[in-house]
Amino acid sequence: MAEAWQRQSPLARRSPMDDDTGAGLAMTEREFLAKITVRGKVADDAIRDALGIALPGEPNTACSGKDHAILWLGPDEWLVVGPPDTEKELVSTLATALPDAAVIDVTEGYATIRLGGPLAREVLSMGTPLDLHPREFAAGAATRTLFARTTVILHKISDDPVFDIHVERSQAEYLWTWLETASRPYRDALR
Amino acid sequence: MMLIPCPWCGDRLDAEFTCGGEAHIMRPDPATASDAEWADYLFMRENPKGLHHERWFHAHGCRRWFHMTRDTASHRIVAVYAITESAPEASG
Amino acid sequence: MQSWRNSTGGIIDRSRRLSFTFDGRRLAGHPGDTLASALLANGIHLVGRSFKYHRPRGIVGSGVEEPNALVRLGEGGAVEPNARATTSELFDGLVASSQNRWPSLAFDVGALNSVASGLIPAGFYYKTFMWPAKAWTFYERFIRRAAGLGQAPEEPDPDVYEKRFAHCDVLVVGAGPAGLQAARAAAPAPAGVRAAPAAGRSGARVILADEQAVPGGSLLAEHVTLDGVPGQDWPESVRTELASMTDVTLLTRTTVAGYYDHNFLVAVERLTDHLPSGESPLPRQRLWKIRARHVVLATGAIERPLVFPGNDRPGVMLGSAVRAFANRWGVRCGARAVVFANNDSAYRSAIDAADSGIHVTTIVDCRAAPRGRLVEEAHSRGIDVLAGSVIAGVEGRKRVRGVAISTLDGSTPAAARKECDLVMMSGGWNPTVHLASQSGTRLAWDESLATFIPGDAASHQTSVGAAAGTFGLVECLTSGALAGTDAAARAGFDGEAPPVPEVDDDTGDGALDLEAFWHRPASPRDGKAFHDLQNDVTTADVALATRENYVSVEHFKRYTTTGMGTDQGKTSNVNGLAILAGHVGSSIPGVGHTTYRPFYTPVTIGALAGIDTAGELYDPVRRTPMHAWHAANGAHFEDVGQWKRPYCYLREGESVEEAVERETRAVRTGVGILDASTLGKIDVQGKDAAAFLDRLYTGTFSTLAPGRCRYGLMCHDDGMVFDDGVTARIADNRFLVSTTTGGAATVLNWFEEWLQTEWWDLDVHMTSVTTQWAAIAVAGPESRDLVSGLTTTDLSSDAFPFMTWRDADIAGIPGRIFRISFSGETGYELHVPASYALSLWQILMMAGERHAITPYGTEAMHVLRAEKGFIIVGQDTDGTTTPHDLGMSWLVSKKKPDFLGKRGLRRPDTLREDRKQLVGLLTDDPQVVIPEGAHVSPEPEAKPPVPMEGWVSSSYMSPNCGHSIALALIRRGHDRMGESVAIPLEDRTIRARIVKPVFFDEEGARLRG
Amino acid sequence: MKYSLWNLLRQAPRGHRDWPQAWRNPEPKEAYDVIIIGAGGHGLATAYYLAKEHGISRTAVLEKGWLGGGNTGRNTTIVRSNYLWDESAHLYEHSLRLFETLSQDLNFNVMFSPRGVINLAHNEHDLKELRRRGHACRLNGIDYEMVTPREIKEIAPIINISRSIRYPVLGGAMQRRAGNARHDAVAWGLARRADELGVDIIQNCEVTGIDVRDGRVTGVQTTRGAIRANRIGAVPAGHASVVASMAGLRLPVESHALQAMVTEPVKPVLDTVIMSNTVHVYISQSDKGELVLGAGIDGYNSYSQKGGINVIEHQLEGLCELYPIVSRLKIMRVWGGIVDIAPDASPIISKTPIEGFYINCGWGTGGFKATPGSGWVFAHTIAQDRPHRLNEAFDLGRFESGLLIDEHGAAAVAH
Repeated sequence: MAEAWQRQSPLARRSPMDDDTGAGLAMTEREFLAKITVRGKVADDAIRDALGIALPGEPNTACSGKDHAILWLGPDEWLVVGPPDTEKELVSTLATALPDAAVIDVTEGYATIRLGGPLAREVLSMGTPLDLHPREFAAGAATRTLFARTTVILHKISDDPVFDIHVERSQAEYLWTWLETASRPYRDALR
Repeated sequence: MMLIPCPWCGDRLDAEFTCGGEAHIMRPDPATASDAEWADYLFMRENPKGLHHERWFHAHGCRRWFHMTRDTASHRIVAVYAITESAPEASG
Repeated sequence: MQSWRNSTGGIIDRSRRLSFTFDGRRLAGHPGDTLASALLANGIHLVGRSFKYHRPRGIVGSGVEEPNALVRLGEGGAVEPNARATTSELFDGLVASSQNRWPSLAFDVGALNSVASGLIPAGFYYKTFMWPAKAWTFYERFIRRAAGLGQAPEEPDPDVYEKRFAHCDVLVVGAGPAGLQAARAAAPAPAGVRAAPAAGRSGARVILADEQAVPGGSLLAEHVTLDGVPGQDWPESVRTELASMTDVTLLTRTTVAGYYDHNFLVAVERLTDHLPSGESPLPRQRLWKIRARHVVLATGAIERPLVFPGNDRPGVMLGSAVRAFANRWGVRCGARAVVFANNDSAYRSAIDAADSGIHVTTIVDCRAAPRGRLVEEAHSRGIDVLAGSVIAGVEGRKRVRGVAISTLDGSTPAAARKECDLVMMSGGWNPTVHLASQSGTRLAWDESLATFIPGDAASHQTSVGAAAGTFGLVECLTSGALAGTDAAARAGFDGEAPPVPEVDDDTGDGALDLEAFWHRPASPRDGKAFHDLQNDVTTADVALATRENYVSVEHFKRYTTTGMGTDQGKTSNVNGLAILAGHVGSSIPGVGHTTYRPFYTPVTIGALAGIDTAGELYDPVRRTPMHAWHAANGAHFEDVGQWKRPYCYLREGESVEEAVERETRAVRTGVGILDASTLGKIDVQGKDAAAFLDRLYTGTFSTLAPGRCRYGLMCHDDGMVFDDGVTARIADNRFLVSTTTGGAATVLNWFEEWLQTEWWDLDVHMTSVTTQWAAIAVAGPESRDLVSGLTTTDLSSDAFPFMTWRDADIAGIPGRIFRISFSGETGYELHVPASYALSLWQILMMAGERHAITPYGTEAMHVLRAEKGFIIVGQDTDGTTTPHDLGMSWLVSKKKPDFLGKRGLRRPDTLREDRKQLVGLLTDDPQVVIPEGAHVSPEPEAKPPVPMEGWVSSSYMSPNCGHSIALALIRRGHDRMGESVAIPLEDRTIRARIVKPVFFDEEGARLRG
Repeated sequence: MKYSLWNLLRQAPRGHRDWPQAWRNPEPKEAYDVIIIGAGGHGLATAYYLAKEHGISRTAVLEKGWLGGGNTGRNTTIVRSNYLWDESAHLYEHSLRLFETLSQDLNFNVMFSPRGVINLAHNEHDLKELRRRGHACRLNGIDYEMVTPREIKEIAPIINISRSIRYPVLGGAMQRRAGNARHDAVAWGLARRADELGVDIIQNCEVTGIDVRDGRVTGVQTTRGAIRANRIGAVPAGHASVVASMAGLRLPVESHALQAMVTEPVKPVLDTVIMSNTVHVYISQSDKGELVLGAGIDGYNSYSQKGGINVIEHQLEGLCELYPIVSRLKIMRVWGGIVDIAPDASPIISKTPIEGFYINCGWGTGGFKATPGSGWVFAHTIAQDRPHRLNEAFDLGRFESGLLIDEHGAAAVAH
């Protein structure tokens, strides 16, 4: 029976949204990214040794390396994001490196939407009370925040208006529909 | 729509938080507390008009509880302090 | 023919013609027009009927203050009732009609009210319609029909709306001269022009919002030059300047309507209301929710009408409005005008009106000796000035024909009669203090202006310009610039005030030289004098309210309805207060003022709702990974919290009841599968995890061995049950807690609250894994057979007993198997990572074909658990139920020194023996199902109130028992086994016997077998 | 002068010159038999029934602002009695019956309009709750009927009963005898009648202290001097804790801002009152034509009479799907009141540990409907120094003994 199964990502039923004009909005699901919650006492050195990147110590920030990003979510909570299909090894690496912390695989618990394009900030501002001006929310900023009727983890991944949004799996379709609907008039206007 | 200074995340809209009501209510020893003392702990509240020490939870953010002193009439926020701390004296 | 339109002047585009209709009449106007200016250009003054007396009413103002000219705009679903003609921009094809009249505007049957007006003074309805008793509903029907203004739409709204948050350092409200200067000053300068931006920062972020289509405010209605540029053009040059700056947002057609705590303001931007429908794909309106570090309120001022008999006749207008129509729109509001004034600004209006071609014959000035340059200028235009005089009456019904003038002291009544078709009234100015007041800023009385101005600011805000009672243009420009610099500085940015433009203003320094005139007592024969035009409130009503002691300002407002119309009293409040003060012999500040509440002008519901209204966007629909399969296979869904769960799966031709019965049977006879993914799951780990759970649950988890599961109840500290579920010990320091579907978030927050606020010394961490793991319950006598085919794990009862769990490969998927059961059958709950769940479900369905596997929904689950007497928190409990009431004392630890609820369970009323306790009920007639929620009564035949001693919480026809079953909470129920009870219904009484709440496999052989 | 059509007719030609004051503005006396703190509807009703039913008219009603200015003048005017628990049902039913004849009793038209109140169910759980409440109401003699979506649509054509909306209407429960009344008129009518019976209503008189000697009250300190009385009934609504603290008491209530709003007036579109707990929407149409909408409470303690816009937004988001025609109507005015909420969402009408000091509070979001009933039982409690059968269960002691009257289901947000 071993090969009978298939994995289905939370937004497998939605087609990505392209930004043909380059003036609008692109939206895709980033499937199966490994996502690990780390809670408790975490030594910066241990993380550096394990993943080669620093542990974000400041609220509203993230540290990124080639393969991984670590997002500060709370004074004793981080989200480690890694390439697809690496969650098992990531859990074991982290659990070994961080004996005093709780390391929980939440890969399947969250969906990740990448939103980018000139309209991205505007559309996000329709849902979150967070100030997304580059002065306040620059590349590398990350936080959990309110978004419309749900909670998201927002991560600005570059100087360009490109964001990764992690949302609880069961609400992924809601968020997708919401972003699609909110941006529709502007996408229509670009047609 | 208050702007609440989360001790961790900084200023955030009040809708990201849950208010946990009056702070510094001691849970009495259940073995010795009288019915009246237990009722006092469970239900009785200062509910002042003016400065109020209260507990807040950044539910949509860092998910930390903290203390805040706020004027219930003007909604002015006077102090924010750790959940493990007792009320700052200056703020009454 | 726009016969009242001048051939030059104003900021309209005469090269284009826009066609529109009013009450079916086809008319024309120009881009730049409002509906009001276009109507007036066509000579139309009569636009509506008043609320109470149905008196003919004309356009009074030129902006948001308009009390009368409320019309219905649009057609079909896209209609808008009660739209102000004065702020509705004209577009080609606009359709407008008048309201509150039948059959027509010119002939309105409702005007009979006017004839009977003597009978219906303020508050008349409180004094009558009381006979016969209960007849009010009869009278009410007629009153309701007569009341109301416009007609609500009858079809759904075709438009969409949008909301967004914005953040800025400085928000400037109002783009008049003061606001424009404030924005220029606060805005970051283009590099090298003014102060360098602060280190590392680009400069202050500025939002400038104005309700009009173009910036400029009062400048648009005046004849001045700024730096040699006409005042009507200067704002456009500032707009260009601001547009070149980063981080400056100029929002036109945007009304800031609400001012909330900590400088959070709400504004509505009208994106497409000025366009023919379908021309733009953008939302109709956009709600801005703005957080500003500092707010500059440059909201201007609104001219005050004067109160005199007949002041509501069409053709009686605000002087400033006549001036605006002339200067901005090139429209003459009449041929022959009389001005009624108590201050100098009236003269500016008179002069501009005269210059626009209106024959202004007379200024009736209540001041004894008006003097100064403006007065002389009026004289020079041949305008008579009658000092110390007032208008004592107005002739004409649907249009002013003339006025009667008397001396102020009344010594010479009817001193003169002047023919005119236009009366311009000018009673001084009320600063637009609404937003300041909403923010909590107290208002102060300014004696020289005879009005309220903002007092000390309650938040980081500055009122400036006319909004602060400053009326000179140069002063407005200067103080605006200062306010802008100051605001930026307070937000942490250095700036330099922009230069104040050189003003060539031949109309004076803004001093009003006002002498307050509120009203002069007149006899009813002179006609009604209105201080509130929209709500038809007269000076006689004020007198009556005073006489009856409704003199507290709020009583006065409510009794007379002053200021309670759609205009929210913009033109009526101060006049009303002043007249009231006169009656009670108090000063106006002594009387006080009512509170300004949101919104400044009415806000469209659609805009406040945004896109979060339809279907899934109103509230997220949470779906499990198998949702699509359920939907494709006949699932009849129910809402459980935000989740959609299959209630049952309908086969073709099957009813819901039949499906539930089939599914219920299948689980007891073969095998069923249930999507249990929605149950809450919390990963709890840390050295003190066990101790932590011991404090939260009534039972004990520290004694649970890894690999085992235990059911637990959770109470609040008052001892009342609030959630339940099975907890598995994963490792010494790790547990997996399950919660009810609806309780997942609440329980996690409850855990966090206790950990962080009371027990922070414990080493525990919680993480929700509800959506990480999908769960499939496999239940039924053939469940072991089915599952064992998919895993190498030994499922035999010895190796894998009831209430244990194992890591396992399930069809090649790494997961966990829990030997737990809510159905009372042999059963397994399979947990796999969510993305594999749909596959596993399909594999099970395939592998289960030979067992006739049946997917079952929540209702079959409910029946199955009720057969076993398992409770559902929230259905068999109600917030007043203890574990003991549920017969679950065995779950309440006696050994633990403390847990949440322990002390609460020892209070006198929680210890009582006559509490309502959970029992089973078997009906005498086994085929009768008691309705859920029915109550048990010891005296079913009694007349109401019938005594009640409990209620039925769960009740089903059990196909497996072959009879109906019910769970009930009945007073002293545990001691009453075997007793017969009565359940009185509307039409019959059901008899039943109290039994233990378990109806199937009492020994649990199937569960454990 | 009696309020009647006849007298209106007689006054019309005289310009209504002869109507007397609706109530006096008396100076406070040195002492009264009873002092009522708070001239809201409940306080005025207490004074009225003390005089009418118990012959006690040496009463002062002290009001820090203007009579009827608190929650009495700020609510959405719903009157109903379809409560779950016997204790509540009996109390609210008594009040509803008093409402039915209140206009005649007071000779002041309070416009009680039994236009019916419908509670909507949007899921299976709602339906179960409504049915349970329905069975209880029937046995308590309170009219209550389950109505189908189609029946609801007939009664209120503007409602959307499509099954495809987020929270479809699965059914509802209707109390036909319920409805609404004009809130100001209730306060004014009670004030006028109480005043006629000799009660001194003293406005702009804030109580600043309560004098307690040897465990019993002796009077109050006010901004207009000291006033003596051996019996003091406090009915201060949102300010209950503030007043109780003057007597050294803590109460099991917390004060929150509750908002409501009206649209611009339109011609009649809705003839009944419709409430929904799940969607947090309740709606009726005033006689003036405004749609009257109740919002929820803010989640934090507040005495500001001003709530957050997010509560309003959420309200209207739900409204638009249930009543699609409202989308283009405009909200004219939003206001707030301070409601004092007890842990079991039931009121407290009780004696206190201080002799002669009585408290009536905790009405939360739904006190208006109880106005006459609350005054009636409170007057009895003060006059007899013991609760009436109808308010026995609503005493302070329940918080100690644990016998709460949990009306969260009935109350939720939508009173």
